Amino acid sequence: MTPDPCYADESAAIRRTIPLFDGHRAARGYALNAMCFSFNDAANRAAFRADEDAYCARFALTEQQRKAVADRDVLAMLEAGGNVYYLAKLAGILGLGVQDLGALQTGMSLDAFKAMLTAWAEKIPNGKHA
Amino acid sequence: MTPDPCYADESAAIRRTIPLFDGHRAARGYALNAMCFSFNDAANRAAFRADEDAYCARFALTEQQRKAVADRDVLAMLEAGGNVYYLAKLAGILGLGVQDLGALQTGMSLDAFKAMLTAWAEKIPNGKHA
Amino acid sequence: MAQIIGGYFTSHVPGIGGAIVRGDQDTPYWKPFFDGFPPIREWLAEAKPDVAVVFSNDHGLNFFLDKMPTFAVGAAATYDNADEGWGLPVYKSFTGHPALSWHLIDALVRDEFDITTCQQMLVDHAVSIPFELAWPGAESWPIKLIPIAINTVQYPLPSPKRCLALGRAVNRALQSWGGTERILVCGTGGLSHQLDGPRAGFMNPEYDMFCLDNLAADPEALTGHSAEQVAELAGTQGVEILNWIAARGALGDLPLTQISRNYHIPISNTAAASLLLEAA
Amino acid sequence: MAQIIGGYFTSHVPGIGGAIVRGDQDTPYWKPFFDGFPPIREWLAEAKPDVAVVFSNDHGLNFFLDKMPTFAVGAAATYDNADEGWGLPVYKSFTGHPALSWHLIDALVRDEFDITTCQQMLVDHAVSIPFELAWPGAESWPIKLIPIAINTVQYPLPSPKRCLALGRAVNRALQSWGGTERILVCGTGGLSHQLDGPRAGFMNPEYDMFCLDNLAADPEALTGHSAEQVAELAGTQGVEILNWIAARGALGDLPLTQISRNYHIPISNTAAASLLLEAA
Ligand SMILES: [Fe+3]
Ligand SMILES: [Fe+3]
Repeated sequence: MTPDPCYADESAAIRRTIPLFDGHRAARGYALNAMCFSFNDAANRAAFRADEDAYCARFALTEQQRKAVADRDVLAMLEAGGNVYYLAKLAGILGLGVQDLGALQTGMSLDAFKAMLTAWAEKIPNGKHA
Repeated sequence: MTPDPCYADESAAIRRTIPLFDGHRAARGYALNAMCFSFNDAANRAAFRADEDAYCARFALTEQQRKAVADRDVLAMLEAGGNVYYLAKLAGILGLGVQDLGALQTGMSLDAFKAMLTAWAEKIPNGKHA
Repeated sequence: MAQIIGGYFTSHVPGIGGAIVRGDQDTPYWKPFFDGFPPIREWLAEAKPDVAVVFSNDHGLNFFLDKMPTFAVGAAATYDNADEGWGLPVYKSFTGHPALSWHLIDALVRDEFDITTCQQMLVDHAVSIPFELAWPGAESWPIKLIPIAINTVQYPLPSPKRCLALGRAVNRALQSWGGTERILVCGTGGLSHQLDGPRAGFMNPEYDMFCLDNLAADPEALTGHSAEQVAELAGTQGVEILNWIAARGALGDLPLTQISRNYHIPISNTAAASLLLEAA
Repeated sequence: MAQIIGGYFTSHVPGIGGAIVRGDQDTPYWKPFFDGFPPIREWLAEAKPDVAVVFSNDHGLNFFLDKMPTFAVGAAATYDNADEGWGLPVYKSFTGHPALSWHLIDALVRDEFDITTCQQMLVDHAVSIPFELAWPGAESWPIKLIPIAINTVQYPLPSPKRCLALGRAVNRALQSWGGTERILVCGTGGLSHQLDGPRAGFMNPEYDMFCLDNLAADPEALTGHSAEQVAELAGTQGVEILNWIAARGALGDLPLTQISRNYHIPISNTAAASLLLEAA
């Protein structure tokens, strides 16, 4: 693919480094996100729980996506194009809250992750709580 | 409802006189148009044919819409908020093409309507066919 | 550098598809319309475009009134045609160009066009009939597709002025694309016609001539009307001229040579036209 | 004449809903956040708005990547909340204001905002939690809803500048509305937080203060960044500040008095805030 001038600037650099969910990722992750979007429906959540393999096959997950889901590997799901707004619905099935996700992704223990969250309060300028 | 300045101008006047499919009509016609949109699916067309009453009830057509459909009254369907892009799919079920629709709506015979269409050619400035 | 090679404009009336199925191209009724296409086909065979950016409107296949976008840009790898409910054959699928689509989408949003991005999108006769007219009976479409859908169904419609601006933003985006594709711009639909209501059967050859005479050299002339005024002039479905106006904008400021132009009344309920503009 | 009475801004983290279900409002963890709301509730009880224009973002309940609008405006008579997949209660339905919605839609398209019009639209926790915080336990919501959804999911996002412009166009439209409603503007989401990736748990109190300090008096200050820069500053979900910026624009140029402001870290993974600005 030829270089894309729209990506040849600061915005593009930020998209790559954070990374952000742009066209590259959205295209790559479509099947995985479509499956997760389906989990708004309780019947679909039950179907996934009942036969995870069959359910993933129904949405034609890529091999990379299927493995990431099987491994419960959140970073790999993101790398496979998953978007956290949709993945959160899968996390719900797996009984994982956003702090569990945070711990998994940062490699911290849940307690260490929670402590890190709390510690941000110390950075509030001039203790401006209001 | 209080007067709406957005409608108090020339565009508004045109919308009323032609009339055009704007919010007033789109809101009124939602159920009828939703039913017609469903006719993209052959199974739905068959279901309508098999039991028109039940199918219309499933889409919660208003009484006015149900009567217009039962009467095959195209002008009444439009008045009930139908949009011709969706109604065309219902017309297909009823075996009506756009020229049949034109004849029905103008009260002309099909032949007279076709002749009227052809007659527009006489208005081409300087016979500019290309 | 990618190159915009020209603009192909045509009516897309479903009846054209029926005529093709029946093999009616040379009948007295249809011949004057189909006669517009041999020069277009010859030019396309010579010019060999790689990708078409097609401005058209959905007719209730892909979009419904639950979510009706003003402008929608496709970003899919494949676009399927599908059953529209009244008997046209289902046409071959179209290959997309996701990388260029996303480039356009990025540039358009940066230029403050509030588009809807479609990673999945069915395209209807407004795309398939112009393709079938250009490449009749092709085994597969010889060109990739980027579809851009303009709302011509539910008012408020975008104004002719806004549609021209959209096209021009697409032109800027195409110019900044680093690929080597030969790009064809298409605008489909129209010209004057009205299917609904007591005015059904209305046409306006004078307004159509005004559009055909000015599109290439002075597209601004077409932007003096509101969308409602266009509906009054061109009929309720004649507003599909918005697709032509946007496509004209996407040709940018290059000098344009008219290779082919055809106008005929009636095709179905419609004043039908085709036009080919070569960009130098 | 319709009157814009003020702006109500709040975080909308789903965890807030969980805390309400469990009755945790007065626990040490949650109290500093919920303490922001008594003054807001008192002001609302006094000010009695009739309709709320709410800028928020969908979290994968109503919109998917098949058709992702940059800006979507609701035009429904009723908006339902629904199961989002991870256990929040389904909240009461919302009554719409279709006539005012269509007035906004007409005005926005005329002002060259290429919105997607939604006659059917589910609203998620980004609307229901701010309503539950404002009118806890109400038998039915005491106020009508016009939801405006901004894409904060899939890049390209609209820029802060474009979001402020959208809000200002909404303001102009509200000012030209002939009704007598008392209108509340809401912006929901944020402040800084990031749920995904190795930077999960990131917050930025300094940027949050910059936003809170400037939103009322100098909203232009928030438009110097691209959406990508906002994501860098505020975290990938902190870009929900776009909803606040658009809502600020919808307040227009009226003098604004800060009735209430609260900022607390952490709520769930988020730096949480609430803000009430009265328009004079
Ligand atoms: Fe058409
Ligand atoms: Fe959120």
